[in-house]
Amino acid sequence: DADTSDKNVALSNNYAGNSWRQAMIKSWQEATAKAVEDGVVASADANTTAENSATEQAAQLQNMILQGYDAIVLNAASPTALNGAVKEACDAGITVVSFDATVTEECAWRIAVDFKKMGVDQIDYLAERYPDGGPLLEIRGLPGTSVDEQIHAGILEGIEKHPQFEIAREVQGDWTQTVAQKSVASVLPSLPDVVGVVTQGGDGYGAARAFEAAGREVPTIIMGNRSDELQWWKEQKDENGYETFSQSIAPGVSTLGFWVAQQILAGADVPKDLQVPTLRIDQDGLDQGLEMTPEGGVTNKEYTREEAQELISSAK
Amino acid sequence: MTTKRSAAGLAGLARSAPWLFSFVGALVIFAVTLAANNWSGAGQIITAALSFGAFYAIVGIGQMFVITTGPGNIDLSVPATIALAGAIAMTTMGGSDAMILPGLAAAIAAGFLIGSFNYLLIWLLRIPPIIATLSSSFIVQSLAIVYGRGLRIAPPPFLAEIATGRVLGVPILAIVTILLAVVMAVVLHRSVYGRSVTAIGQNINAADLAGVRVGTMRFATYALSACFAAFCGVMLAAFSGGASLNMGEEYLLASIAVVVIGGTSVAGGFSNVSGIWGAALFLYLLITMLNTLGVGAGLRQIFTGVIIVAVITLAGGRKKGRG
Amino acid sequence: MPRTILDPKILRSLVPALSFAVLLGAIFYVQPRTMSYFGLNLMLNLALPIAFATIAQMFILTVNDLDLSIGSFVSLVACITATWLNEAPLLGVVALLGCIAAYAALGALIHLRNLPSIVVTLGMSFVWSGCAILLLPSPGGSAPDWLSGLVKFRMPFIPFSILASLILGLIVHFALMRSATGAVLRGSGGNPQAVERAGWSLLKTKVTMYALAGFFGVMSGMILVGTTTSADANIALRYTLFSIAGVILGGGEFTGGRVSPIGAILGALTLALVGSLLSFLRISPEWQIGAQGIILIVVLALRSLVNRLEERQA
Amino acid sequence: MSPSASSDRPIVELNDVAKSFGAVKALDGVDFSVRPGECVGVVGHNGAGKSTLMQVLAGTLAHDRGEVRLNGDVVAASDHSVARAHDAGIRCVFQELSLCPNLTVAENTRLRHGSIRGFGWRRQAARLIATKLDEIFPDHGISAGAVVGDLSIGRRQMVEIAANFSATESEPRLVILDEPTSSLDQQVASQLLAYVKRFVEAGGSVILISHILGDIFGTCDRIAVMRDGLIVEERPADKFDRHSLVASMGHVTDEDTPAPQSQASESQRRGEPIVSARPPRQTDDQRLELHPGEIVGLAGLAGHGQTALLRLIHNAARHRSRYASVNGKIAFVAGDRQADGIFPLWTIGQNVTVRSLSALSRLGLLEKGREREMEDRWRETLKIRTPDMGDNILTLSGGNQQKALFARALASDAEIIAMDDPMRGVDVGTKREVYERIRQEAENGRAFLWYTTEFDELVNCNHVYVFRNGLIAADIERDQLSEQKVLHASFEGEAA
Ligand SMILES: Nc1ncnc2c1ncn2[C@@H]1O[C@H](COP(=O)(O)OP(=O)(O)OP(=O)(O)O)[C@@H](O)[C@H]1O
Ligand SMILES: Nc1ncnc2c1ncn2[C@@H]1O[C@H](COP(=O)(O)OP(=O)(O)OP(=O)(O)O)[C@@H](O)[C@H]1O
Ligand SMILES: [Mg+2]
Ligand SMILES: [Mg+2]
Repeated sequence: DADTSDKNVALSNNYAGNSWRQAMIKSWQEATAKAVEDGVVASADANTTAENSATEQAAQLQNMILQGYDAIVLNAASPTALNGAVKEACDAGITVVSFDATVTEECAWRIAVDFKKMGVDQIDYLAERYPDGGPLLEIRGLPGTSVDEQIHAGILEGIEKHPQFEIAREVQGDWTQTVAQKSVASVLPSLPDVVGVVTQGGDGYGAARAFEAAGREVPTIIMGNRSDELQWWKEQKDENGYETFSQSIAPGVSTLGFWVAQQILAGADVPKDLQVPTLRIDQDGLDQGLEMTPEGGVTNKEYTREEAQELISSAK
Repeated sequence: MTTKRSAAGLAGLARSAPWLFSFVGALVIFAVTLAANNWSGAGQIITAALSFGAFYAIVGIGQMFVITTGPGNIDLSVPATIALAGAIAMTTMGGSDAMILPGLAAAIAAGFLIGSFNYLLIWLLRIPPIIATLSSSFIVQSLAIVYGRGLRIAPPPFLAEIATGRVLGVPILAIVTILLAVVMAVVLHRSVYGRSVTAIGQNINAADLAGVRVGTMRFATYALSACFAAFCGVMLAAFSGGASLNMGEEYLLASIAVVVIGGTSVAGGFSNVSGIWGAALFLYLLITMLNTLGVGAGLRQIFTGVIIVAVITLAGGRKKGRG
Repeated sequence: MPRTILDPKILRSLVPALSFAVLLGAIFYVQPRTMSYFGLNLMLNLALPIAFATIAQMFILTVNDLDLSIGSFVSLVACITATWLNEAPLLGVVALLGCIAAYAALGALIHLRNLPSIVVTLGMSFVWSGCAILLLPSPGGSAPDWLSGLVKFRMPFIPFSILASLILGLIVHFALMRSATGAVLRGSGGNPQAVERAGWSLLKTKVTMYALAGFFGVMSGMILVGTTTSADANIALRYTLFSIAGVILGGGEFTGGRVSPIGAILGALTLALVGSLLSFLRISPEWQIGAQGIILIVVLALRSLVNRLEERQA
Repeated sequence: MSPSASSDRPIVELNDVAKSFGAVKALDGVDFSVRPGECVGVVGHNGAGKSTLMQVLAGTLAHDRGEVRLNGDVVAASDHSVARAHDAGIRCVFQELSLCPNLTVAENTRLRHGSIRGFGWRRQAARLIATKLDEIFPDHGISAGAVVGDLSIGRRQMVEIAANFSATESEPRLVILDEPTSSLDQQVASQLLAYVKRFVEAGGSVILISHILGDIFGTCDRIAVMRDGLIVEERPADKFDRHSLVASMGHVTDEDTPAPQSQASESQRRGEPIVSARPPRQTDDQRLELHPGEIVGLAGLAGHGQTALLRLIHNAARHRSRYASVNGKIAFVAGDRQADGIFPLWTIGQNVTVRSLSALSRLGLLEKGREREMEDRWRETLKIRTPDMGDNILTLSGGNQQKALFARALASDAEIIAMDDPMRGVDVGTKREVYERIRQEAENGRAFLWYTTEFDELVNCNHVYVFRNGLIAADIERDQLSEQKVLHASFEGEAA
């Protein structure tokens, strides 16, 4: 491998307002601090915009180009709206690696999560639990974003596969606990008894509280690896054997982005599209999952250089 | 002819009781929701509306005093204050009932400091309030991130009980907030402070010459707004099981919306508290109605907007003075 | 009193330019690489649509109103541009003209029913967003080639964004500040009653101003898509606050029809530079948001300095 | 203004015109006409309906009943508009100024004249207004490029007057001046009146409304007296004398009683002053001093620093100031009531009590009963013409609004009352009562700082400071006071 000790890498992030992103930044800072100390790279700054907006992030990218970074690791506000800026970065000879919310620009690398599969898996799980099917409540994310559309599409696909299920009602949760709680509460009076609640991550606990507040039995809510969700699940499990599963992309995936960028800089031949599995917690793994989850945070896993190399070679 | 007269009647009503329209709007929407729901679930809807409306009302009251002090006065630091205060309260309380009061005090104190800082920018640096509060909201947001790193700490059980509990089916929080609204209505209409704020909103220059303590009153207003936002942050964290960094986001527009839909004049100098509750119920019931009707995200937003514009158009504007 | 450069009145009108220059100087100092055609272009090309949105907001502020929907409106325009205008240009053009007409109609509604603009535009922001989501449920679309070609056009010597801002500023300045009609339009913000008594129609002025706002909103959305090459329903939500802040930074006021087009554009560019300076300062991420606030405050403090000077001389 | 067959036809003619605002009958069947080449004076108590009548003439208010004829043609109430009146050559200088403060003088001129447009309009407008200003007010010192908001109220008034007298393609035939001199000092006012005479001699017509009877007598050919929405008397000016005019306005006519010597006047200047101030730019040690029970006049031409010093003193009462020390509570009576006085959304009562909020409250809460009581007491005392103090302040006529501002200050607990040319637009009868009231209050120990542009008011003062260029130019004891001296100091500035 070529030496990357004189290379400068940067993280470009579009939102810092929730615990997942905070954990993501923290993982980046911890992993890269060590890498810089070890002399793997020269620097690895983290940048985040003040507000969740594609235009602000595009401006941020353009500024990063001016700063002369060698690689930019990117969690994108929009899969397409940053393409112009990403292209400019590529043209300036910068390696761009996108993760979590990826970009479609061809010159960039993508460490993608199969969001669609996240949707399908939820229905598959419910089909196992409730072979007879039944009505479902769907909590959507932020309208107009691609992750929301992809997970939703996955859920629809799952329902096609298991036509005994139907979406009784769909509410908007904006990926924000308090908003999800309010939306669910507002729909409950008119909601038939549902067997399950399908979610996009981080909305489970709010939904559970809304059901409890309305004095209704809590259906099977798919969780999103937040510690309050897991804790609630554990309480319920101990009390009445409540069963569900929980899945999310690990915030530590930012470190994977870092190592992949480092490998590319080091001259490794890396395919443009890489897949990273979601972190899934099942009924049996709940205790172990709780261990991987910091108090008040999100279940996390940080990646090492070796794991990145493994992922790359398996993708070839 | 009759339509003309009834229109005049409506306008007259809007002038004498500007708060009425938000309640009427809420009522109509409530009726539509019930009809769509086969006339069932009324109690549950009202209960939920009262508890979620309470949060809108709390921030709305603080924002109302700010807006009353004249055009260009809006507190944009409400969301950040909610996030920081919620985090401070939950951390200080650490889930223990004994620490509820200190935690609440710490959060309110933080609110007071934020409000003071806002006014400091407005007064000392003469920064227009909207930009001053926007700038300080960035700083507060950073503080909230540094302070809590977005980690959620569960509220003490007793506080959670207050935030979610009910007496005779009425949420405790709603009762507290209604009392708060009554007190603030008295403050607005009957106190020296309320009069002074209304005077400043109409003509700050004349207020100064009429002996109103302009500086002190504006300071109090920004501090009050931030304290209310802080209180909202604490209760929101208690209600939803912990503070999160983005829990205040929806209150940026909502706090302004409840004030203006409630009949307060954006041009300042004319406001009322009861309309805030009407508007808060209206906004929540609107979500309920659209969710009950099962409308998708795009249409839901369009309906929300159209209904807001329709309500304000029916309520009509305030007539101007002597021509 | 001789009018020197230190005359506070003149100094005051120079404040936006001064803030801009100070910030630019700071950026050049921190990151000398920006001091080039390439650098300036990269830093400012995303400021161009903001400048247009700011001008749109300025028209509304001129008649003592406030537009809380401009961000969602620009987003909708961006969605229309990236879909219809690209695939079915005729439909796209009609839709965009419809958007401008809708703005004009809003102005008429607000005037005729004497409504608070804040509530109406707040409601409309939901409407625009909803339309955008229906049109483009997930990000995508692509800019018409002629549009991205236009925006990416590499002028010799002077970056396109700077030239375009300059032209925009001059055109609006002459139209609003120097023309005979402009005086009437501004006057209806200063003292509507007087304008009415002089025999002008306030309805017409309000409709004109809203239509202009709609027009510049449409321009903003189109240029935005030209730069980013695609759109999403939330792409420009930030513009609402940015545009208000830009007008105020540029020396405008919320009431009384006191605005400055050139100042507003400088305000918009200044806001964009705040973000750039931030990236170059390498602040730790948790403080980056706060630093943006601090830079804004520092820039604004300049205003108060000049105000103080003015007071002392008064 | 070519003389034609129709030259003697009235420009405007009203028959039995009525206008009500709710229960208030502002006009109750008025017959009135103006012919070319005459100057008609309109007088009447505050709230008599003068401004309302003028608004009907100018097309800004639609009448409820009666007939309006412009140049002989009947105009229906629904058809009457500003544009219509404008075409007929009618121009109106409203009592509450209607200029756009954010525009320049030239731009405001353009607003009045639709025909100024196209390339070079600014220069055209600037030339138009500058010429007219030069013609009416020589050495006015107003630049056409100045922003109106930066001008003093007097200068704004001058601009508005000049803009209305200036002619483009349509010439002014009838100019309505609603209390044009109330914000002007005497010199400028006499320039205006001289111009009005010239304008009328040249064939134009003017309606002049004023509470300063000297202006009316010296300028008008005919005088109409209004009372309670009616024209009660209308005669050629030389058929009136001061006495009969005041009597027909409904005021008691014991007007020639000289200003009684206040008893306190000899015992003045001893002890500590409660106000001691000097203008910031004053270089000598000339100071303004005010003792309890004293009425101190601030004289000089308008805009020479009197208002600024009053404001400085007002602020110094609450903050430390290098330039003034104030030992007592102070209340302010604004002269520019739109900008500095009125709270437009409030009732008359609230406008009166705002200065006394703390006094009317217990534990921070206002006591409604006491507030009501204060409102009603002051309505009586100053005869504010309104059916209900709970009505909006803007329903009052201009003079009555001014009375409400007076009531605000007098009702307060302030020991010092600063008055910024407070009699603008107040009618003769009320003025006399207010003078009397001020003297009484002074005897009871209140101190007054009274800026006025009318010499007649200075005789009420124990001591007069004359201002020039922002400085105190002269300091005149009461027994040495003469118009000559004040004028002299206003212009030459030699200390008397
Ligand atoms: N006449 C005015 N016009 C515009 N703004 C004013 C006016 N008076 C006060 N303010 C606003 O209030 C702020 C504080 O003013 P000031 O320092 O006079 O307060 P203050 O009078 O000392 O208050 P207090 O009398 O309660 O002690 C000013 O910076 C300004 O923002
Ligand atoms: N818009 C209005 N609403 C209600 N009442 C009004 C309105 N305009 C005028 N009035 C009333 O009509 C009457 C006549 O007012 P007007 O302004 O014509 O008096 P005026 O003779 O001009 O008095 P002044 O000498 O004080 O200017 C007053 O009683 C006034 O209160
Ligand atoms: Mg003060
Ligand atoms: Mg009048």
